[in-house]
Amino acid sequence: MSGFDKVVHSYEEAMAGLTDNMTIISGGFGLCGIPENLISEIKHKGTRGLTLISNNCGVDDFGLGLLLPARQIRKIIASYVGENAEFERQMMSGELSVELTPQGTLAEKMRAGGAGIPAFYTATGVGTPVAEGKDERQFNGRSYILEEAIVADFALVKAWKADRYGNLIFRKTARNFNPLAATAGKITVVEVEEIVEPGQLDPDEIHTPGIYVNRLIQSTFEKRIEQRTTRAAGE
Amino acid sequence: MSGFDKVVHSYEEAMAGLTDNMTIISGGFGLCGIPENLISEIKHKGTRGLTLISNNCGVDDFGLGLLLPARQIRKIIASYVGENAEFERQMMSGELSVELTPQGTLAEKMRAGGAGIPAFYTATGVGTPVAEGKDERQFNGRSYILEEAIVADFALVKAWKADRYGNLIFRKTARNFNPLAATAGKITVVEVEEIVEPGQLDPDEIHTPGIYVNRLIQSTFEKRIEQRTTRAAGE
Amino acid sequence: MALTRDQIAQRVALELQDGFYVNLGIGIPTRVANFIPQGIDVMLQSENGLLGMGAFPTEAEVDADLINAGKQTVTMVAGASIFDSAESFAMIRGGHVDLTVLGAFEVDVNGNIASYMIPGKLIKGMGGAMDLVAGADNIIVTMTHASKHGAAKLLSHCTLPLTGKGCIKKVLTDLAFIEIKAGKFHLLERAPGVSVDEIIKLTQGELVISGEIPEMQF
Amino acid sequence: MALTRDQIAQRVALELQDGFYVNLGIGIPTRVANFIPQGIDVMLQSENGLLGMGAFPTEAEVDADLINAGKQTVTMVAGASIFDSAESFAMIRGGHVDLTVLGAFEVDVNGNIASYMIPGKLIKGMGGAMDLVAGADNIIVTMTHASKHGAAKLLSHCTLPLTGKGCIKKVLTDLAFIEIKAGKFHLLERAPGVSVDEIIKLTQGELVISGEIPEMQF
Repeated sequence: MSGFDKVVHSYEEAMAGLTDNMTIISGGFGLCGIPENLISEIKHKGTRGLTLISNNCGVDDFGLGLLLPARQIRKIIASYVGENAEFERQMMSGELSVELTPQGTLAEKMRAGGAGIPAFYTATGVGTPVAEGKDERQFNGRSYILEEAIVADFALVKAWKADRYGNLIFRKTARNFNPLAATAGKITVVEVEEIVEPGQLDPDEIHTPGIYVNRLIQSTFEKRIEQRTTRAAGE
Repeated sequence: MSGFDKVVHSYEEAMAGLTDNMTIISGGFGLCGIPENLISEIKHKGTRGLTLISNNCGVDDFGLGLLLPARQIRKIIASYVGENAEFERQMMSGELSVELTPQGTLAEKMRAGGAGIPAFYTATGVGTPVAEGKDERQFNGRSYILEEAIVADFALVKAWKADRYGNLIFRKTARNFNPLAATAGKITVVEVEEIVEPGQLDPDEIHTPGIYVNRLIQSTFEKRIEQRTTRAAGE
Repeated sequence: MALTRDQIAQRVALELQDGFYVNLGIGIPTRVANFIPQGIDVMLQSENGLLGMGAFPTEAEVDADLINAGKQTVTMVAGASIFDSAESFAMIRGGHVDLTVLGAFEVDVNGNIASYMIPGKLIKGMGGAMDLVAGADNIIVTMTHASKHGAAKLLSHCTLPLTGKGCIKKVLTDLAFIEIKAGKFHLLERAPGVSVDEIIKLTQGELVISGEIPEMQF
Repeated sequence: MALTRDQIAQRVALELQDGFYVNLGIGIPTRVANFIPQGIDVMLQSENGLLGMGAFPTEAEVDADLINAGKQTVTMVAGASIFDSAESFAMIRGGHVDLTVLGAFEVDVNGNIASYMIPGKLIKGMGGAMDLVAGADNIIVTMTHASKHGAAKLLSHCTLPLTGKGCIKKVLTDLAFIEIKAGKFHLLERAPGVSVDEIIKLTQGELVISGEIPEMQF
């Protein structure tokens, strides 16, 4: 089944075709489950003018924050963008355009993009700055606003395990936005910790079917922790 | 965690509160993954005037078809209703009201109902009888129709395994509409083949989190096959 | 000679490409799986929630929990995945399936298709067909070119209630392989031994004949 | 005496019921988990995709792949489940979470809440707060009753950009437990040693005092 083998062997190959001014969706929540090596490859490539859709934008020296110093990002659509000094500087100076979107709406917009749903109604954001310029409509006596789907030229995904056909399994809360991102990219690139042969993953346990995946690369990950919070062993 | 123990010990208890003229969503595709014992309980109860939302309506002597002889169903919303003589008779005579809905739209309407999305746009059905009376709108130069969410008084679900808290795992294509049905019931009742203790299911492998489940019952299943199609062993 | 059902399936199979995710409807389309060319691998999507459908099971393999969209017992290939109906149609509606093959009663020059309902006759429902035709970019309709009584099914306007509007670009009948573009049928190939005149006679919508029309190769 | 942050959390915890699925925001709401009454079990939802959040991990248990919505390392209880962000907010938006506790800058008599943005100051974003306030039927807002400088936060009209409109029914401050209905604040309880007059003075929106107002019991 060579036509279904999604494995590539270099990050250059994984991100081939990415050019200036493209749109990228990235999985991850904070620094958890982020496609850290794919992001580094974009930094290395020096692609500029990017529109980025991601729940957060990393920290100064890790994750999507790495794309800030060389001003590779033109615009970001995110729900929460704290913890990043260079980000704040570029946002305040107007160098970086920021579109804040409620977290659940952002997730649903990605899902809708992948699922061929061009728009949906939600109560989230009614009566707030998020509703500005959007259609409002009542259903069963309650107000809802119309939110449109998001798709991107590239979707960057971090999974735990995959088979060669791109069937993916995520691990714990590193799942977050990743399965949604996977569905919404014209080209979906996935990096994983382990690649197995087709048939080795239980079909009932696959989170993302390989049909959504174009390229797959195996790597190692730093997995930096943003808020290491512990209790004493006896507690 | 007694407050989270969803297990009930009789079908009477499982379907308590179901009364005439209520709306029911049922999981299942054909006879695969149908909540067969919950359906039998409704037959036994004799509840009438029901509006049923299910992809199909069983066969004459199994599945939802069992509710036809005593005319317990007033209306059905389904995508495909063949293979059932009594169904055809009641439909042709006007005793049974049938609202045909495309399969993907039906699935999405259930998901939307559970997810607090009151309505969504889809290209499915544009220019067909399904579009009649529905809002039509263009996005990126293509026409879409507005479809509204579905919720029901009861959702009936068949899963494979569950823990006492109602976390569910489905098996193979018996999954189908079941996880969607589970989200869209005011009261969601699930029957399963095996109930285990909380902690025995891997949190990454749970298809339906227990938050959607109100009642859980363990039973045995006939699992009738509609089209038994085989090949010779050597082929 | 008009193509047999298997020959129609065989000709459709030549449109497959290595790595295609394919949804095959009930009837002739299902048979396409029997003619997948050497060196080409495809994965079959079954809209009830299975990607990577395999052969029918042996008696020993039969599993009531594993069926296809035609409700037949099936198996899974290595690398298959299972998902719920919303995910299955997200895949279809979102345009992730590379090729959809399905039957029809009528197709017209504007790419409209009627396939699920004959008024006055028993209505069984559209199942997943409306989602499939609305979701796929690449659809091949398989059908007989005309009815037993010679009534055309390739029309200027569909007469039956539509399954989808403006979504069909390719039709393979027992007589011809036809492309639909800019409001016209275009004859691409004819069945071996079938004349262009014969095809013209049995086609009601405008049919463009451009140059020599080759016979189908299998 | 005004309540401490822990006392606010402790009073909120008395609103929990056995079997509640609860989402606790960052700050004071997080502390509610430390005061769950005896005999009551709740399951904590973390909107980044976890139902059944447990205690912070020991050093040995720390797992970079297991965090809460505040990005802190956490553990899971037995019976926990993991899901993606769309499913997590389906749960929230669909009204399946029994109680949401979150902080705010301002609340008004119409149940409006402002909690994510102070114009001119740094804007970090609403995260999941807009979804949480729009999705839950049962929300408790926790905040200090007034600013350090005595400026009211319980207003006739919110002055800051809203997080949600008409969605707040209960507010627990360091001074009072207040219900919002029919366009008015209703004083339900006062902090031990805090007078009704003191609460009236620090409340700008219309406050209904009906009969004797009891002191909070812990």
